[in-house]
Amino acid sequence: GCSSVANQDILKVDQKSKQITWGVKADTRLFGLEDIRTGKLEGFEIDLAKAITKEILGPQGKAVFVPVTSSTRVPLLKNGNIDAIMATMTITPEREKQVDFTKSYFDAGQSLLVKKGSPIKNIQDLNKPGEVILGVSGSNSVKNVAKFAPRARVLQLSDYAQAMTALKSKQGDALTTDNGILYGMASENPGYEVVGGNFTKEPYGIAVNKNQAPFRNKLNWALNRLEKNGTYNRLLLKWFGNVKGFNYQEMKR
Amino acid sequence: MLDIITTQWHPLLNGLWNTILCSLIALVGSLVIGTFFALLEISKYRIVRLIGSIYVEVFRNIPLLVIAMGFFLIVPMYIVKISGFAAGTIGLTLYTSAFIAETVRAGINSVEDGQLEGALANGLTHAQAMRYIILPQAFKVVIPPLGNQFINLVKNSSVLAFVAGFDLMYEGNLIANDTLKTMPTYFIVGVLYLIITLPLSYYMRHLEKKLA
Amino acid sequence: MQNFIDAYSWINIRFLLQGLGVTIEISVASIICSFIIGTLLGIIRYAKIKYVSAIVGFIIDLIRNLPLLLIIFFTYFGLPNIGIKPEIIPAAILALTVFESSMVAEIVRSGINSVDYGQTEGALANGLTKWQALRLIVLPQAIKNMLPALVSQFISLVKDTSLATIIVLPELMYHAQIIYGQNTNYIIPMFVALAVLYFIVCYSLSLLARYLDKHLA
Amino acid sequence: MIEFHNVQKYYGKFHALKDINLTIDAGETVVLIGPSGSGKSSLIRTINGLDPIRDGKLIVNGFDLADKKTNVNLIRKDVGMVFQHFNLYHNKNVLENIMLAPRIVLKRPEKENREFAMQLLEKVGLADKADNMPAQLSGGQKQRIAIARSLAMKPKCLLFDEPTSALDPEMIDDVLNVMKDIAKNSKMTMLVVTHEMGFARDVADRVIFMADGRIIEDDSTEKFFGDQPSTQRARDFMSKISGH
Amino acid sequence: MIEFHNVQKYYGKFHALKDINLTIDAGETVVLIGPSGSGKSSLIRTINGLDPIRDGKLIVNGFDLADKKTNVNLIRKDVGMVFQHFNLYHNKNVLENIMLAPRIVLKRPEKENREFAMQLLEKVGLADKADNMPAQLSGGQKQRIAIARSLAMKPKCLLFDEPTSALDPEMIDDVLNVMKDIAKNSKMTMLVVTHEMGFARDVADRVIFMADGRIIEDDSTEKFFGDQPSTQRARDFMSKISGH
Ligand SMILES: Nc1ncnc2c1ncn2[C@@H]1O[C@H](COP(=O)(O)OP(=O)(O)OP(=O)(O)O)[C@@H](O)[C@H]1O
Ligand SMILES: Nc1ncnc2c1ncn2[C@@H]1O[C@H](COP(=O)(O)OP(=O)(O)OP(=O)(O)O)[C@@H](O)[C@H]1O
Ligand SMILES: [Mg+2]
Ligand SMILES: [Mg+2]
Repeated sequence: GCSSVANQDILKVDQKSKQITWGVKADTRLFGLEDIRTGKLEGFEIDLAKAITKEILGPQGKAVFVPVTSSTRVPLLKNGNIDAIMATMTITPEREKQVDFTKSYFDAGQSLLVKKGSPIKNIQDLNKPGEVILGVSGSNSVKNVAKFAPRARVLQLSDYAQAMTALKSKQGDALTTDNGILYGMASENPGYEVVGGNFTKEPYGIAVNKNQAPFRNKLNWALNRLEKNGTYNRLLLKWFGNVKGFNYQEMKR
Repeated sequence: MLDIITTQWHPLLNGLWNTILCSLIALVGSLVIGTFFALLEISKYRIVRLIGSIYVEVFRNIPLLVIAMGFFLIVPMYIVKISGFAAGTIGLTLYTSAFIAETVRAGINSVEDGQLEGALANGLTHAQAMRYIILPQAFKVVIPPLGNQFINLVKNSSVLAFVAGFDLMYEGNLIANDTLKTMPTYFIVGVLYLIITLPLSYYMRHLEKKLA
Repeated sequence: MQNFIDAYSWINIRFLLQGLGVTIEISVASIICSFIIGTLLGIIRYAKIKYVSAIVGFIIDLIRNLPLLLIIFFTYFGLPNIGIKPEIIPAAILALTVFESSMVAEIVRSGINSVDYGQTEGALANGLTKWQALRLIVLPQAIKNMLPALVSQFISLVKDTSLATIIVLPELMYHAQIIYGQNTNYIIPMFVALAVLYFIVCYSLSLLARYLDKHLA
Repeated sequence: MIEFHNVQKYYGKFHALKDINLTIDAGETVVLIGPSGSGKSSLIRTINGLDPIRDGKLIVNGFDLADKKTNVNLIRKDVGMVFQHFNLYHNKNVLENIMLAPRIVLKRPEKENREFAMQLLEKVGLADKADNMPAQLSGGQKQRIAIARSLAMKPKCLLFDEPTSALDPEMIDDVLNVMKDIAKNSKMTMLVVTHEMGFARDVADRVIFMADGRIIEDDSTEKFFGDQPSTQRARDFMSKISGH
Repeated sequence: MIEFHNVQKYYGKFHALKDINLTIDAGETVVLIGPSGSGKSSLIRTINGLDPIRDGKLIVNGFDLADKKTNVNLIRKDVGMVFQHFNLYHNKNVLENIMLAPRIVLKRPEKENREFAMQLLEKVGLADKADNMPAQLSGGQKQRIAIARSLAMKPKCLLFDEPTSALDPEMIDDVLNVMKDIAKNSKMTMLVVTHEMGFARDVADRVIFMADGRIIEDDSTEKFFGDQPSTQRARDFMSKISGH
């Protein structure tokens, strides 16, 4: 079926309704997290989505946020519940078969979190039978591990906190995901550190449905404008300026 | 849909196998533990009954996910390291055993008083009466509800997905996330669950009719 | 220890309780819907109406034998394929109702069967029709018989609402996840809180059932 | 009132009633006896359609039960039945047990319904139990309430299936007395399965003896008890049950 | 053999047995009668400790049942009981019903056990049913198996609680005949609750009448049936049950 979703020009629909519906994370620090006091979502992706919305629809444009998880974001997009996904979603060729991505809006890199004093210094150290790597299911980082450390065993858990706690329970030897998230967790857990640098590039992109070229082009156009007018760097500073160990200068555009 | 089967049959079969394995272990375990606590619950002694009912009420009234997570995250921190599969299976066993205890207890109560009295009057001790007369009859009554518990158990084994237990649901999640073909993947996963549970439930119905 | 103190700040507790509110709301709505629908389906199965009962029975069996997680998925992501696009809360209630109705239907069917057939015969011989006998004599007694099974089912339902986190239903489990999303150290305190809160709700439900059982003579 | 013409009844393959031919006239009181499993209950239950017949013709109160178009509810309105195990409605009190069917089936006005129910309770000697639940009554009391419940429909015919055999011996007379009263003082047609020979002698017009699904004897009471039954089968049976 | 001294029994607050004083000698056959709820079952069930007593002294076969240190299993080995509803083990066939307790409790060798069981089956006339399950038997057959099961323990005393009142009338004699045989041809002590007055007249040494938890009469059989019972209560009761 899905006639309504496939045949509509989302851009036109959104311009008419003066709102864009974004699928975003609600449980990921720095990117998209619900503020318990206010019930509002906040984070780098939230701010960026708001800015893009205004850029496209003008000052009255409204960004509507729908919390998604790694497993729900694509079905929701396909069903038309959301217009676009901005939820720490890495651009991969596999995913590009199902959805269209904008250019990258954040160049994360994948890294490792281990207990301080662990013999593991980089991803090669994990490429042995018996080593166990923890990750979050649905994330691209666990797929990368299969490439870089094919001999290790990977355990995928539902969220970062579970993965972090599993690391503390010694259910695994290292936790892997995108460095921004890892630095956040390292700062909460002084006994743990990020090691091995970035062994992959994880460009995050905004995902839209196939056949929505006008919408995707408009998103790219808005992103470029925000990079040029300094809004992008301002948001980067706001969210990542104080994260220990995170080199925000490198990420500036 | 076909391409999922042709390309992903290996993880699917692996998941199916782990689901079956977990279910069988948990079935045997929860049957033994459940019967034990059912016997505690009908003991003469108040304190023993209390222990039995605390166990049952605690495990009956907490979500399985929380129990399994407890075994996966907390137990290794303080006691012993166990794999996700083991944590999930233990959690599932304890959770199900609470329900089985209730079922078995009801089964014992459903055996007419006359059977116990007949055995006692015949010279058997209470324990002998339980062993030779009451429990065999209770189990017969209990087979249909136990069958339903077992079906629930198979379905509940999907909790392994949350503790990296490599069961059917876990593999299904991974495939869905990898291929982004969510609905077809879960459709296949559903069919695989039905392959285990549907025959079971028809067999149980058949048994129920035969015993009635 | 410090983690527990920090995790149980009033703001977090209040947020958990909000989630609990949604859990209870969804549970109550689903219990009411599934009780009504399940009873109807159970009666249809019991009545052995040609074809209808068999078809209903087959659908019930199909649903009963699937993990609820999948049913939630199919409801929320599958229905839009046929043009129905439910919001999260109605979707959750719908999924729970579909699943629990089929469980309730089985309980109702065996509850009706557990009433001594003499009651039906007495009513028939007394001049009542089959349906009058069922409605006025058999069902009221069956409901009393099946109360324990129904309550366990509804306890399961309350616990099962937690599975709807998967579609980001803002219930208790999801709120706990949001809280420990702020700080990964809060996860264990949150799981302890979950255990306690679910226990309180579910155990109260079974106490209520025990009370009803005694006073519904 | 009731006519069996060559009626055959089966449970699956088991032939439970064989070539039954029997006519019971309005107002008659007939006692049906026979060993366990001989088909007494089966016969009585076909009369109000609780069990279907396979073959033959069965006319009750003008309706043909063998005809599938017959609405059996119309027959049941006029044919009451009293069971061995009473089958009172467990979920209704005594008064409601009696008033339910007249209210729903006959739409009898509430006031009249209640008055008649109380009258019947007087008649069976249990007016003080109107508000009790069935579980609070002794067996003999339950059975008397069950009779009152049947009478409340003002039936033309009453069927009794071993109404006293589940009762304690000292309660049997109370029930039999109520039944005798109905037999003697009303125009009711009564068909009674019982082993109470005193009752049969006292009020029956005819005694029917069944064995193996067949009617073996159908005698007037005088003949049955006076000259002894004519078949050896019935004489054996009578000698076995006499005294119990 | 059995001595009650001022025995009191309660169910919660309900005083079920009041001031019971009674002695039954070895080899005696005693029949216990009385209206429903008078405490007959309660009395008989205290004797093998199925129901506990509150007060008084109850000596059975030399053991004091009021004493908590008494092992009631030792008493039950020597005191058999036959119930109204038979209580055969549903999960065992006829032979196993009889052989189970001797094997487990008395450790009787298997061969001897089987031979004795078959002997008992002959005695009750059911040798051909050895391999049947209880559900395949009629009520009268079940009760005869239940008697054989009790006898297999070679008890000194047998208790019967209304052994024939759940039976179809034509099956009663078979059971009573087995009981009469035991009473007449063995040294067994028998206490029988029954309303079968023919049986009482025939084999009882004494008849005890109970009402409201008390023993009202305790007469020799000749006196009870010859002169009529001495109390009005018992006479009333006898007139009510005669004929049923
Ligand atoms: N529902 C049934 N299904 C199969 N066989 C049945 C059924 N009801 C009765 N029968 C069989 O039909 C025969 C006649 O049964 P019925 O109950 O009419 O006998 P009865 O004369 O009333 O005996 P009783 O004195 O024991 O009540 C018996 O052999 C019985 O086993
Ligand atoms: N388990 C029990 N709990 C409470 N009261 C009881 C219990 N068993 C018996 N009673 C009461 O004790 C009294 C005596 O009961 P019992 O069974 O001994 O009478 P009975 O003479 O054997 O009567 P029946 O002829 O009906 O068998 C009755 O009033 C009965 O209601
Ligand atoms: Mg009958
Ligand atoms: Mg008694």
